[in-house]
Amino acid sequence: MTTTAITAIIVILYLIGAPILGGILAGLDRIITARMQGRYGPPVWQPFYDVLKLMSKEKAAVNKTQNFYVFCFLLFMIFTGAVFFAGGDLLLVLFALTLASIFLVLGAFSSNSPYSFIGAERELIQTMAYEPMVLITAAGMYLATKSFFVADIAAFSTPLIYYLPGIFIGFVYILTIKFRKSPFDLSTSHHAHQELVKGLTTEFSGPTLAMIEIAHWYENIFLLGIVYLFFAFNPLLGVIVALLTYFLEILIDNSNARVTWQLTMKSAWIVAATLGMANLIIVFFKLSV
Amino acid sequence: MIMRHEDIAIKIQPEELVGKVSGLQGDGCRLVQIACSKTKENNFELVYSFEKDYKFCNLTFEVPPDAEVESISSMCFSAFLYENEIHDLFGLKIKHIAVDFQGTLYETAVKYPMSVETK
Amino acid sequence: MSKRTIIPFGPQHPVLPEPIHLDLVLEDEKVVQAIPRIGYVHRGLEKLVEKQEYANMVYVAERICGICSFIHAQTCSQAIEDLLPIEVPERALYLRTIWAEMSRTHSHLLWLGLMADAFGFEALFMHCWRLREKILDMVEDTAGGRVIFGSCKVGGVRVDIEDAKLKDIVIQYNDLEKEIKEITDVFVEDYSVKHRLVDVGVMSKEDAHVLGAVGPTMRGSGVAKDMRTLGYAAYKYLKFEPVVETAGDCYARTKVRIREVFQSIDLIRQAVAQIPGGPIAVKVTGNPTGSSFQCVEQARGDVAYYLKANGTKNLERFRVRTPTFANIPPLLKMLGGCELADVPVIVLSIDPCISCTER
Amino acid sequence: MDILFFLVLFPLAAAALLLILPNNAIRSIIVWFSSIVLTAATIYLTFLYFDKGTIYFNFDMALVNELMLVIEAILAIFIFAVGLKYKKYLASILITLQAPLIIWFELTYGHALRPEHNLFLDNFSLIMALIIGIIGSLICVYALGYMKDFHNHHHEMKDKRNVFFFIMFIFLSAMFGLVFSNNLIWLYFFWEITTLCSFLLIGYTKTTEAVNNAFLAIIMNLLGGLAFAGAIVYMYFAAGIIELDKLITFVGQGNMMLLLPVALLSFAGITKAAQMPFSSWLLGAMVAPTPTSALLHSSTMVKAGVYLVVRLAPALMGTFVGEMVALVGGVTFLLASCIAISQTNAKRVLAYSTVANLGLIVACGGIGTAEAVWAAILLIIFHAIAKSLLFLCVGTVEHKIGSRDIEDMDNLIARMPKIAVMMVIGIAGMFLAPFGMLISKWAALKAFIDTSFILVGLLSFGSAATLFFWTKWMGKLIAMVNQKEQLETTVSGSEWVPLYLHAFLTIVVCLAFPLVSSTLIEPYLIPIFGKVATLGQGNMLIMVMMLAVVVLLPLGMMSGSKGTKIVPVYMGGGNLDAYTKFQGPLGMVVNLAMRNYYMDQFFGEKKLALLGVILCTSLFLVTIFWMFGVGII
Amino acid sequence: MSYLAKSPWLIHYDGSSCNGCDIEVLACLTPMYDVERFGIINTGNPKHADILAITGSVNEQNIPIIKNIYDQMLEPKVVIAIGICATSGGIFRECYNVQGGVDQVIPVDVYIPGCAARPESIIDGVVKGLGVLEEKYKKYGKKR
Repeated sequence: MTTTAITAIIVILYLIGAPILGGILAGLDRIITARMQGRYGPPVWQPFYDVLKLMSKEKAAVNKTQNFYVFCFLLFMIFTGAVFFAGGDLLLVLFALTLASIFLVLGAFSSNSPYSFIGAERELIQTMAYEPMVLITAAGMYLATKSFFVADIAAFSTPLIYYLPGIFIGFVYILTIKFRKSPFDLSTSHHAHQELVKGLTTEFSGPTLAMIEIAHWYENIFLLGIVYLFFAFNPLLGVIVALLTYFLEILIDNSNARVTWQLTMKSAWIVAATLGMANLIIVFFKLSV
Repeated sequence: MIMRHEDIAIKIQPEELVGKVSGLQGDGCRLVQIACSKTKENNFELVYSFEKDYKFCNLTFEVPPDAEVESISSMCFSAFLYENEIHDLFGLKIKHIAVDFQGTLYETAVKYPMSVETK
Repeated sequence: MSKRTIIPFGPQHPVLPEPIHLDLVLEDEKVVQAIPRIGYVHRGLEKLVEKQEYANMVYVAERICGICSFIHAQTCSQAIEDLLPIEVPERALYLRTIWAEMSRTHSHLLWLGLMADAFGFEALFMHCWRLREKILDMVEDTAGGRVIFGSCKVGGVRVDIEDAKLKDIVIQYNDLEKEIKEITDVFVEDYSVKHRLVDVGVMSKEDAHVLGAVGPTMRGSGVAKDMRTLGYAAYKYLKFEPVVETAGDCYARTKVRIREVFQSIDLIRQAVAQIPGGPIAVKVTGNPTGSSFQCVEQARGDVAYYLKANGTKNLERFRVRTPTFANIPPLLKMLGGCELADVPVIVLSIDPCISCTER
Repeated sequence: MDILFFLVLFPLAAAALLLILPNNAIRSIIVWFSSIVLTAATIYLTFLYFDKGTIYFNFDMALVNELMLVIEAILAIFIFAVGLKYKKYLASILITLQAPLIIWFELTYGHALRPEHNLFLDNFSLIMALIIGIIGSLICVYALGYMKDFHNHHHEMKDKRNVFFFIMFIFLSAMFGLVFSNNLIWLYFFWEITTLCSFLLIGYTKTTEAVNNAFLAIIMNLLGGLAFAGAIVYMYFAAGIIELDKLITFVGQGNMMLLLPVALLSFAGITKAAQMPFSSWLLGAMVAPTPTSALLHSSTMVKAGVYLVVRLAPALMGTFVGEMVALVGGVTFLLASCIAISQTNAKRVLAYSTVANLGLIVACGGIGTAEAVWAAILLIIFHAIAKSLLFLCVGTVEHKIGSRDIEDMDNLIARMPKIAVMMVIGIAGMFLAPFGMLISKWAALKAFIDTSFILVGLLSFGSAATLFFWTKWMGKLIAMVNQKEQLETTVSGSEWVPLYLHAFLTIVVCLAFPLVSSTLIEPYLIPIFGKVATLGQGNMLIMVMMLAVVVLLPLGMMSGSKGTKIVPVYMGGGNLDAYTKFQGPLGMVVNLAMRNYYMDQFFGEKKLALLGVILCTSLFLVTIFWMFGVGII
Repeated sequence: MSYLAKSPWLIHYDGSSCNGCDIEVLACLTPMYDVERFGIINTGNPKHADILAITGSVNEQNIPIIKNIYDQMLEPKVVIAIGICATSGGIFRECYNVQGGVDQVIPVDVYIPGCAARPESIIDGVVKGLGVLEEKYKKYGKKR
């Protein structure tokens, strides 16, 4: 088989598999979370029930343009993952990811509703908080492998984690923001009782909310894909570490209060500037000598 | 525990109120509550309860329904809520409340419900 | 152009279990002004005295609030007993104390859970409420109700708790104490929790006094005052000191309530150890006269009852000043200059009970 | 060669006409006509020379040199006098330092000077000429409508539109001269003219604030001018040359002594490009009428600064001076982007963003590799178009809503739909994939990664900050309240045409970016570096993505809402109407208000600007010490 | 068939209640009763909710609030009145400011008695509500 065909198969697998896998992970998340809280928790298929339920609800929006942004969010989130799993340029992937997130934020802005608005502002703060670390991760991977292409990075024979331990920790740190897990679930929270009601997603309902959910599944799989890259020299280990990371995030979620946006931003930038940059410098000199 | 109002009540004249309260404040008393009730003569009886070191004292006086009572919220800020409440429920006018809700603290179905016949 | 954001906070809002509205004026997320609007729960039950006989007012009082229910009933009974006047048997006083303290422990655990929820720590919320259920089970076992106990009446209490059951309660509380300790340690020590509580919503001792704060809100600011010291019910026979913290922030108020949970458990132990035998109620005859002023320590602070009777079956005035009512001016003070994310934390730090406030 | 002269002289003629014929109708005709001619001429120039490589013109005429000398002397006297009049003695002092130096130099050695090539033309000059010709002309046309409105809003001011247009066209002429000059004395001459134009236009309104800011600008630019003059004199004495191309070649051949003029010229570039610590003049320049901001202070004149630095890139590459220049750019990019977060005035946001992007270009120039220069030129192109579009939009909006505060622009999508869409295009063009500036930033990141991890860090953090302030602005624009107030109807035609064309260009240049790169930029890079840079396979994907967005945006808006019920927004149940009012306390009806975050405690202007001044000044000092250390000075 | 019954999201609004029923609604979420087992989530946002659970009676001031919340919920939706106050006004029926049960303002589908309503009966009532929800979905589907 040609590499193109293999790439095509992987992308198709991603397009079909990611929401299923993402949904199951979300279901497991809810069960594990429930167990950590001394509860039994919903069935593992619950996220799918939720999305299917949302699909059968009435379509509504506060204005005509709002749902369009969410559609773009979903579209570009899928696109991001597709380019990633096709082995494309990591920087392009990250820029597409940013574009996708911006669409969600714009959707919230366009609704002009107080809690959406604050959610949007906070989402932007979060984006600003994690963005440097994400770019540094890509830069670190490039310095270690001399390529920005995911395919080359994945095929790199030495364990990437060996070169990039600091960047890995930094990335897991900001992954908490991306997964919208406590302590960094500022803009919108999975759980009911937040000062922002539902923040970013307050004005999205029914099928539109279902789109956001699905986009998150795609996003989560893609993010775990980046975690996988650090351990890609051994695919099985890569998958295990990705799952362990997800479990770790659930654990963090359940053992922390939500922190303020100030601390979120400060700490994410400090982590990026210390762990990330230090690791980058070491790799830069170690590999250039 | 027996705490009859009669035992701790100090009857005063309405115009003495501000002076007495400021005196109690100076002694380090804190405002516990302000209660209003209607008497048989359709007057308003006001009870200002103060406390210091678990000792209570109730300043009480009666005013006719159309009287205007001076607010004590300039001395005890927390009195503003009681005074607004009394105004909204009884219709007793209270002057110079620090934060005057102008009758919107409780938007009741019946105006001044404690002073009129209700369902 | 001012950079001020104006948003409605409530009346329907998931962090507020009860409807209250705050007009929040924000700069970035800093609250520069917070104006409350209340009245969504106002029923007007102070006027029910015209329709209910004095003995039935206990039931109404119990339903002023479903969390403070028992102590409302107790205070109301105390006031009416004061007016009649009648002497309540010792055992009934002890039982009232035990129930009151049980109600305090369940209320504080409930509050700890809500607080955890307000700062986004869901697991902690769940565990607080998991333990609270155990207390509710004991309440149901002894009084018959879960949140509305229904066991207090004028002249004493409605049901007795057998001595064996009392001992069992102590045993259960001993176990519970350890479990509660595990959870409260998280409140006291966890970094992220402290980050959300320390130096948030600070109120000085002077402000607490001037603004008329009550209960844990006041004691968190260093004012050592607890109306149980007045010695009503069986408190005159029990040993305890008011719990005080001095920092005046949300963390201090949380610590006050945590320590009060253990204090209450200790009081229950003392009460069970000392409870005398005898009748649990006396017959109530006659109609009340005169007026009574009662001040009793609830979980949220002191409640002040002012009852006026005129010798008929109906009271003339039934006036309740609830702890939250007194804590609203301090709350407004605390909210100035806080962050939006801290609004629910600060609002909850006074343990608001709006249905008490508005009656 | 004739067309070069035409491009320099034609705007001069137009300027002269505009000055002496202060009739509105005639002015309008002249401006439209000259703009069309200029645009056509630059396009014609491009077609003529884009595949010819570098062409040198050995044009030499003593008269021209003498004329320039006379004009320089007059300008010096003028600046000296104005400095005295307004008691800005620093300006007078600076001009008395540099003008006599250059005049003395020209009088004593000028006749001995026989530069090999006074003029030249390569693809970089062509790109600059295209920007000046097309964007510049469009802005001049825009200024017709804008200035009319401007004077309608400001009756207290004397209508000096003839002077305004005169300076604008003089400026265009000078810019053309600047990018075609190889003789540094000529370059210096045009450089000083642009400085003066900027000075006059900033001070156009003659308010105290305007005058102060005009002097701030000229003082900082004169500092650069002084360095420029010093560089010329030093070069002549050290190596006997005054040509740009020779300077670069000589440094390339290892003449380290010539790093000093390179450093001095870079310093001049940095002042002109308003890098920290000199960024404050550009902020102050925002008091000028908006077309000035668009033309001089974002798309062209400040670009002259980075033009010089990027020109010098081959000389800077791999040197310590280059690294320091790059760091000044990088630090400026990060800090200016951060400060922009704390700004609420739209023009100041644009100004800080300009400073930041110029910083990025300077950083690329300092790095000086093929990839970096490629990124730098892309940045110059995309930034010029998108930023000038944004300035023009803000100008129009300001006149219609009476405010240039971003917070007053909420719901613009309903009030001024076309302008709002154009602003969204402009903003997207500034930071979002798949638009131009992001492509350039991407290129810059790839250029930095092999050479400087510090710049990678600065870029990562800086672009995160850019993302914040652009998106929140965009959010304000697109916030929808179904409100029917229309403000757009009175915008004049001479504003619409440039706006539309700008928006069109923003998108088309993105689409045509591979073509631009292969026909205009790569031919410039190959002779110098022997290689080109690309973004690789990702290019194609990014193009597809871009197309998708451009097509989907309008389509989705129209079709996506079928069968959707429109419901009120959530206000905690307290709604009094669907969108804006809720029941407040004290019986009040409260209007919702939503204001963006400015995060002063993190991104406060004072704190960060001070930090920038300290950091960049120390970088300068380090460079000077280094040059002492290695014996260049 | 729809998935409404498998994923009912709930919004709780406290009318003029005494808190008794409110905390019992909250208690349903917690480990002892854990309604998330049935996919029930207590969302705070009317736009996400399928079931409006109201505790307490209606009074003068909360009538518009309840109407607003109800109107902002999307079809199909169900209203559950929890506790005797929400059903009829209960012990406060005779208060001057109490207008009676929730059905004075919006149509109620399920009434849950009790003072305070016990968590078990609340869960039972919600499950009853699911049937109504499914029916409404069928009707609503026809309209669509």
